[in-house]
Amino acid sequence: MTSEEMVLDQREVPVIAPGHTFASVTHKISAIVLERPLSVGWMLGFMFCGSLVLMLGVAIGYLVLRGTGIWGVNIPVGWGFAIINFVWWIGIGHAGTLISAILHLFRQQWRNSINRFAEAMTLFAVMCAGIFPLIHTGRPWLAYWMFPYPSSMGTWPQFRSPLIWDVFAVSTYGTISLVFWYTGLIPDFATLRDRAQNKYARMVYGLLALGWRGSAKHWKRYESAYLLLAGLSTPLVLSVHTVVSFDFAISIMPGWHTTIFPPYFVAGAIYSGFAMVLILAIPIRAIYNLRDMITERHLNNAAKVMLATGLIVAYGYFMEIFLAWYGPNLSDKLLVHTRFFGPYAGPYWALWICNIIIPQLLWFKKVRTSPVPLFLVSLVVLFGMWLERFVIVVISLHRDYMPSSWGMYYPTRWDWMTYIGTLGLFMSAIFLFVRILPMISIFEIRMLLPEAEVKRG
Amino acid sequence: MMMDPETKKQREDVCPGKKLELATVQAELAKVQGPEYWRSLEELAGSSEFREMMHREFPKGASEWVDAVSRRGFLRLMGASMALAGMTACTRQPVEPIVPYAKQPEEIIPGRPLFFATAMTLGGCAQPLLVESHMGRPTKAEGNPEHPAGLAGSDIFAQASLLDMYDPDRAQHPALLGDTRSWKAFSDAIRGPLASQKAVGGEGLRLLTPPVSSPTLADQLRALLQMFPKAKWHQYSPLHRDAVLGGAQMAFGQPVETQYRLEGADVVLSLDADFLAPTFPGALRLTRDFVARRNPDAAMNRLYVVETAPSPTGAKADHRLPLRAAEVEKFARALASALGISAGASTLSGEEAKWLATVVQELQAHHGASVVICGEHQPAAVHALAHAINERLGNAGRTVIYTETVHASPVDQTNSLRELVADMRAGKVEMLFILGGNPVYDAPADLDFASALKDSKIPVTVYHGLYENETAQLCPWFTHDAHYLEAWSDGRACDGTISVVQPLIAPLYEGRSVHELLAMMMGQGGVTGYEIVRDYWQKQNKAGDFEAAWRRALHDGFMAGTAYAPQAVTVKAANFGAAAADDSGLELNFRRDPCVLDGSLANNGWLQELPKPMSKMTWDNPAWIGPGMAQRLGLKSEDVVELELNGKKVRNAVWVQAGHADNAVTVFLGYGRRRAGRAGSGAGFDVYPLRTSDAPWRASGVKLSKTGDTYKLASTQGYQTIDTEVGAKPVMRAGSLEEYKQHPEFAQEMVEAPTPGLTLYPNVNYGKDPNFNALGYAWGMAIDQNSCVGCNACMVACVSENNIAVVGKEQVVRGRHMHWIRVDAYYQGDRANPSAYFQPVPCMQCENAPCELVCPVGATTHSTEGLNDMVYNRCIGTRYCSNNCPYKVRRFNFLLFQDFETPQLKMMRNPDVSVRSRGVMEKCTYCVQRINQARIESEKDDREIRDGEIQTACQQACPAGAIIFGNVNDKNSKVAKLKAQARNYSMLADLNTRPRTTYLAEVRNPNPELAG
Amino acid sequence: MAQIFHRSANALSKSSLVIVVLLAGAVFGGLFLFQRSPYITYAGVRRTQPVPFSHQHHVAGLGLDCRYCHTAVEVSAVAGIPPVKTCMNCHSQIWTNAPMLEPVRDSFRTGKPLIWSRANDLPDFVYFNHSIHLNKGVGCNTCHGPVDQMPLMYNESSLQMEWCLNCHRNPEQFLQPRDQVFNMRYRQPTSAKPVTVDGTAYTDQAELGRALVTKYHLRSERDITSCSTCHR
Amino acid sequence: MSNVHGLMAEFESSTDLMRAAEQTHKSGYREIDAYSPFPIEGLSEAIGFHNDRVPLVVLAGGIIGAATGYGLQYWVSTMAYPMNVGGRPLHSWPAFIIVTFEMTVLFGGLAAVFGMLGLNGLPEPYHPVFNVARFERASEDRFFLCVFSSDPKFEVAGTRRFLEGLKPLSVSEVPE
Repeated sequence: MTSEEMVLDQREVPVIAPGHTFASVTHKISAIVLERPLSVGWMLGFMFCGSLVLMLGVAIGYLVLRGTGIWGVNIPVGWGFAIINFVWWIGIGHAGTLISAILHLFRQQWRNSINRFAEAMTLFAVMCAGIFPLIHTGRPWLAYWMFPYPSSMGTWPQFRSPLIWDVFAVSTYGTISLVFWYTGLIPDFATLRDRAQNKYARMVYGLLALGWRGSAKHWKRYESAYLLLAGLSTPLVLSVHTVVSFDFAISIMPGWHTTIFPPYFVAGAIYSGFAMVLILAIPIRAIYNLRDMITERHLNNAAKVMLATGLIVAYGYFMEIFLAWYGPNLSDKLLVHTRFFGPYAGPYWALWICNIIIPQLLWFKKVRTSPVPLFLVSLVVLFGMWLERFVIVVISLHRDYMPSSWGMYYPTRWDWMTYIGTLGLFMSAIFLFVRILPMISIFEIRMLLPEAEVKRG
Repeated sequence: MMMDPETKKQREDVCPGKKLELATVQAELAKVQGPEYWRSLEELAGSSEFREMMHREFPKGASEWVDAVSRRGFLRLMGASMALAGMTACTRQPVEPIVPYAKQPEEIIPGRPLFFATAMTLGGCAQPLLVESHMGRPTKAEGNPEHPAGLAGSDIFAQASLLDMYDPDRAQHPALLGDTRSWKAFSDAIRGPLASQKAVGGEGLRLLTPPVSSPTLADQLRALLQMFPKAKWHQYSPLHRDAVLGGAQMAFGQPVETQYRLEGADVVLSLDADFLAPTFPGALRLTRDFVARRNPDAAMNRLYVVETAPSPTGAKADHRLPLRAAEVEKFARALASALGISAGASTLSGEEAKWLATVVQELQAHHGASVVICGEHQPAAVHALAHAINERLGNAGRTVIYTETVHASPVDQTNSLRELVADMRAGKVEMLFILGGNPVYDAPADLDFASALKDSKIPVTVYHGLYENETAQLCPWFTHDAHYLEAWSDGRACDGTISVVQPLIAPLYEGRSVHELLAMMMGQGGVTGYEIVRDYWQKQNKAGDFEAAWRRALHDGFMAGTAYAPQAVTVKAANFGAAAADDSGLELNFRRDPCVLDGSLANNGWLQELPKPMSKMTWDNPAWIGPGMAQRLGLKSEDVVELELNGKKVRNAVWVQAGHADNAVTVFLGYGRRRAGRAGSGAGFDVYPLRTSDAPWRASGVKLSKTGDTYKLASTQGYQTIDTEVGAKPVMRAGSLEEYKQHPEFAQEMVEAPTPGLTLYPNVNYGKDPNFNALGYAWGMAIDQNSCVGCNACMVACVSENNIAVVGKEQVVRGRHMHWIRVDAYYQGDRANPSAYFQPVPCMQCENAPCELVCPVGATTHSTEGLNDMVYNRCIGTRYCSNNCPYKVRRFNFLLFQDFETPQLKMMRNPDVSVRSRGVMEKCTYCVQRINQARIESEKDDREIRDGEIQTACQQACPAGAIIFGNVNDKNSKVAKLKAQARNYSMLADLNTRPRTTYLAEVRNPNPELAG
Repeated sequence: MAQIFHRSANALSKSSLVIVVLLAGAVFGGLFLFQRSPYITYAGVRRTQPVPFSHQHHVAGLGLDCRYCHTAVEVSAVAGIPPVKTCMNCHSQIWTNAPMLEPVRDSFRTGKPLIWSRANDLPDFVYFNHSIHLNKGVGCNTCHGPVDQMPLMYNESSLQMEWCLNCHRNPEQFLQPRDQVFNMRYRQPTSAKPVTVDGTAYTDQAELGRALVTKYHLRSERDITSCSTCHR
Repeated sequence: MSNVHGLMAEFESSTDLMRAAEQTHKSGYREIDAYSPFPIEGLSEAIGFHNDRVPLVVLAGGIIGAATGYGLQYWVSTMAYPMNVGGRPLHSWPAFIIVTFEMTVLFGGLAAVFGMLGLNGLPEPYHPVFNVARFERASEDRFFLCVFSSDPKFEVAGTRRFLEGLKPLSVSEVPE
């Protein structure tokens, strides 16, 4: 888009609606946590998601008792839903860090009003993702062998394995996201502490605030720490999905062994991440009527990011086909043929529709700025990105080098229960989050207000 | 195991009144709780009534319960929770007991196996074996290389016989009407009736046995018939060779056994004879001699095969002509006439005529150095013709020799049984002893043995066998037999050589051999099988030192020089009957199942789960039809059809088999067993109802109709053609002799392997190095595809050696079979008559192993001698290694596949190999337990391991010597020499995995006349 | 606004952070030690046996050779637990009616084996071969400890993998001359009591070990730390 | 006057606070601090606080992380239990880069957060400034400047006069 279009944007929709003061933003956001009564809708939603979490518990319990065989996995398709969902969830997480870290580095002010819950989303997504590598092992109770510790066997992890890289990448990513998020919360905890009427609420928020008092010196160190965290998180978030892509790229399987995976996994991650951000933002801003802080400008920008990353992903798909056609490797050609016409051609073409064709609607500003269509497109993209992982994991494995060993993969009800269970876990966490934490960073919103400016002379 | 209504109905009426209702079960279970609950549930699940109940209540999901594996699922739940409990206390082990002998047999050294020579009799032919025994438990059967019939290597039946021996479903005590009785009670019960029979000279006494090759048994039977002069001895086996004997009778006027000497045959023509399959008499010897002539660097023989249903022999053919069985006869007659034998006119169409012409020309060109082998499914006339042809070609006495029959007193078994049934119906039978076999299940449908047995109220009927099977059901008295590893006996190998069958273990359930039973009948109670057999031979060997001879026979496993001498016979027959009239009706062919034969082995899980050579089918016997016919009728594999022949109807699933003759159906015997045991009952479809005494192998005019149902089949090889949508894959490589002569490296150059320099890392040097590979061994394997005949012996040997679990049909359908070595069958070219290739695939033991790289916990790493080690106890089961294995040789324990509960199965296991539990990966180890054993022994006496000292289980079992293992660093080792050959290639060499297992490309020897 | 917290809260909150860190360390260390404790390894734990057989009495006291009972030890993977017959060789003559030995006599009479409880018990997935270890100069007491001082049997060592590796990585620390492997009194050489092999007297284990490593053709460290050496 | 912790002046806007802070510092007060509901560019400099040492801490953390990461992998793969894995060399450095990187980020990130908290002396739930009732709006919309009694120039009456000269909304004592 051209520069004056950008200017237009600025003029049309500001990052925050006019008329707000320090007090008003503070009151509005903290009120959601401190004053707003529990709504029936929230209750029902939370209970529903909670029951899904119970289902997840059952699925995992039975898995541990009975064994991996309750899933659809087999030889040759040794990985199924578990890894698909893992990659999918991790990918979703990426948007949060991107918004809070990368956009912070680029001094994109509009991120101030969405970074908080985007980061929350990251945490919860990583939490859901983290479940899968653990339970997909045949003997989950021994998964701690993947961590380096002085065992009485004198054995250690095998550091050439991408799975070990995953362990380090994901746990680092989880930890850093958590502290990053918490750091951002400290000043707001102070606000809640000072505004809470309930004694215990003040206690709890008081402890969480660590005694923050907004001292200038503290702010100084705080800001540089925050900046450095952003600086560290940026390469981190890029590395995480790169490492995840190594799970496949390092192998020698046709359709996995390819150098274009890292960039297009990262792009795909951000793609799905922003889709999730929008899926959360659009209802939230309506329900808690935050349209004045999460404005059309935000939707628009997020949509633009989706469009851009979506195109990178499309490029990736085209390259796969091109390389197979151009390269000498028979197995790659066969793989592409299988994707086009094989038993899983359905999911493959659905992938094209969801990830490439439909998102082209985002070229239209009308779509980018009107919540409902945008919400729907985001849903489609989210599903499409899940399909992408299905295509990568299942199609590549079910027909590899050995015609004699070709097979099929059919998920069982336990696969579905586990997957849907994590969706429930994710949503329950979100439900809790919006009730007990300020879902928009109050102090950063204050900085957006005109009176935040120090007038000279 | 979804059951078709047919079987279901029969099932319910075999045990009437013993129906179990769901309510009853619940009531039963309500009584107990906790672990008790699971145990009693387990017991219930074992009972056949329960299985029927499940099938009535939940026809579909029943399998979940009855399935050999998941049946123990609930117990396993408990087990798993224990495991978790254990985990909380880190890795604490329970205190284990250790139990020494009270008085230790002096020959036993704890921890060292002993080997005993014995023999297994199957289909009347004794196969000499060496059986390994650990602390008195037989754990592994091998061929006996010392045996004159050149029987190194063994077959799937010998290997799998071990599981039969330990089968927990075997009958464990005599029974009267299904209620346990003692042996004494039995002997008391028959004493009276026998006495009264004796009075009337055995007027009403009848014996029914399978064909007998045991001299001792034959002698006992003669003795019995002297004692009861009017008694009759009938023989029947559904796999009878009446036609073969009939042919000999027709040709020579006397029944003679035909033996083939393929080492001298330049041209081999098979008339529907699958002589490379272990079910063919003398197959081990034939295989060995045949492959000896397949070396492209020496004078290579040429194999022509005319057959109906694709067989391993057809797969090895240089030229294969698919014909309906009836047309095979026409072909034979045409061939005979072409050679100037008056065999009745018969004309062939263009393509076949050309084929015939070429064959005739070839045969004549190799006078005395060719052989025509006729399959036992062909009628007597064709066998007679084959004899005539061989004589005319001067093969008789050279490549074809005739000997006395192996069977003691050969009879036309169909007639023999017919007479018995007639007598039964006529009420002449007062006492019937059925010694083995299973006539109620497998007798010709038209004789209707079952009803004959039910209707004719025979006062005393006794069934003597290993299992309480269908026949036992209808015989009031049941006595349980002893397995050959439990009892003394003897038998003749296919060349006539006598082997002594000596037991390795006392009968697990006090079963008694048929020898002991006969002795009991003759009032010689208390005499042991050992005494019976020994006394017989002592009588035979009056001259000379018997004791020494006997000891020697026991040690060697056979009596030297007892092989039959060739007989000089000449064809007397002038006419060979008239050519069968052409009929265009749909032809129905009966074949024994390649794994469970006539059904007698149906409860052997190893055989059930063993992929059949051509279809790679497990646990089932779908009907084969050709691709052309499938297209015409719009049938595809897994469709269920109804076969109707003279009024009888049978349902069966369809398998479209490439290369099957058109307008013909082939069904396989041995399935749809109703009382086989946990593994066998309910598996597959019973086709015996269609099989009549006049058409035992080939029937015409069968009606085939689609039912619209489908039936899940468990084939382990989903995709059987080597040509994929985008061209042939470089996995399996073969060429013609001509190609090879002009361009020996054709196989290697099919795919370009990257030069070592291309990779970032230097290759590890596995040479002798005091700081790395101190002894300088580098283990490797070479597999000669030219030799492999796809007999699967290696697979079962591997299962037996490495304690590999049986997973059941449900799991095989999901692609979770556990075989460490598999034999892939690939088809190439026209589906109507493709060329087929076998390729055994164990672990490639890659030097740059992709699996090792991706294991997060280092559970699979490389040994200094180049083995791709797999450490089960370190594995956490990410399955990444399997995903990254381009050869897909890794197997994963998706559930608790191993049976840790059944004591018999625990006794059976090889103590030198870990039994893998749930959630760990496993794979071929090159039998590392054997390598370590040999290395330790060699180190103790300070020498190098000799070439050939270590044999992997698959190598040892292979009758064709196709698998060679050894030290590739030793340039003089057999394996190194093979790898140095031009034909040697690595599978998927382009991936630079540097496999230690390599292949010698298959070279076929087509006739230029027919090429193209 | 009034203070929510008391002054002391500062000290508390700061120290609590430190405490959390210390606790984590303590838990980790605890597990480390627990896994190696006799509770897990049974090291030094005497087993109760059907007959209180004393190695001390029979070996140190009567001077029986290990091989008198453990007959298979030089030829087989397992050393072999003696059949009751072996006991009766002597005990049909002496202590013929000691009540303590009743189970032995009973077993001999009935042929019902005695059921001992295993003292040195490796996991089932470990394949240890006695004969080759003896052959390479690993003495009984190297692993089993001073059996001749054990009234009731117990396992001297943890028998954990790291313990095995300790020797498989540097065998020279433990090797002894072949003719000494059954000598329970054998002690490693000192300048006071040197050990002589092929005429050379060695005064310290390191030298002796190195000499024996060559003499007995021990395979390389990499060889005998390969997985398939012990696991199949 | 030991029972007074300092004097606190409350301001309307960031601009006022900034000006006040600059004047207070100019007029020689050193033991002072300014409080605002959001970070204000240049405020800390205004009260004479220039160098936060957070970046140094992070650098140290990162270096330690990198060393630990690579060191661990090198030691494990070549010394602790050298194993031939897929024919790769024991020290296959390209494979070790990723974990090294992750450890760098992990240690660096944690150093940033805990370094910041440590240097700020947090957690510190109790602080005298909280005794001032109006201070609760410091986390909302008010701006405060505090002169501590520890300042040599501090003297209740004088300092109060000085602060009132800065036109605050109010000046209040901060009791110990």
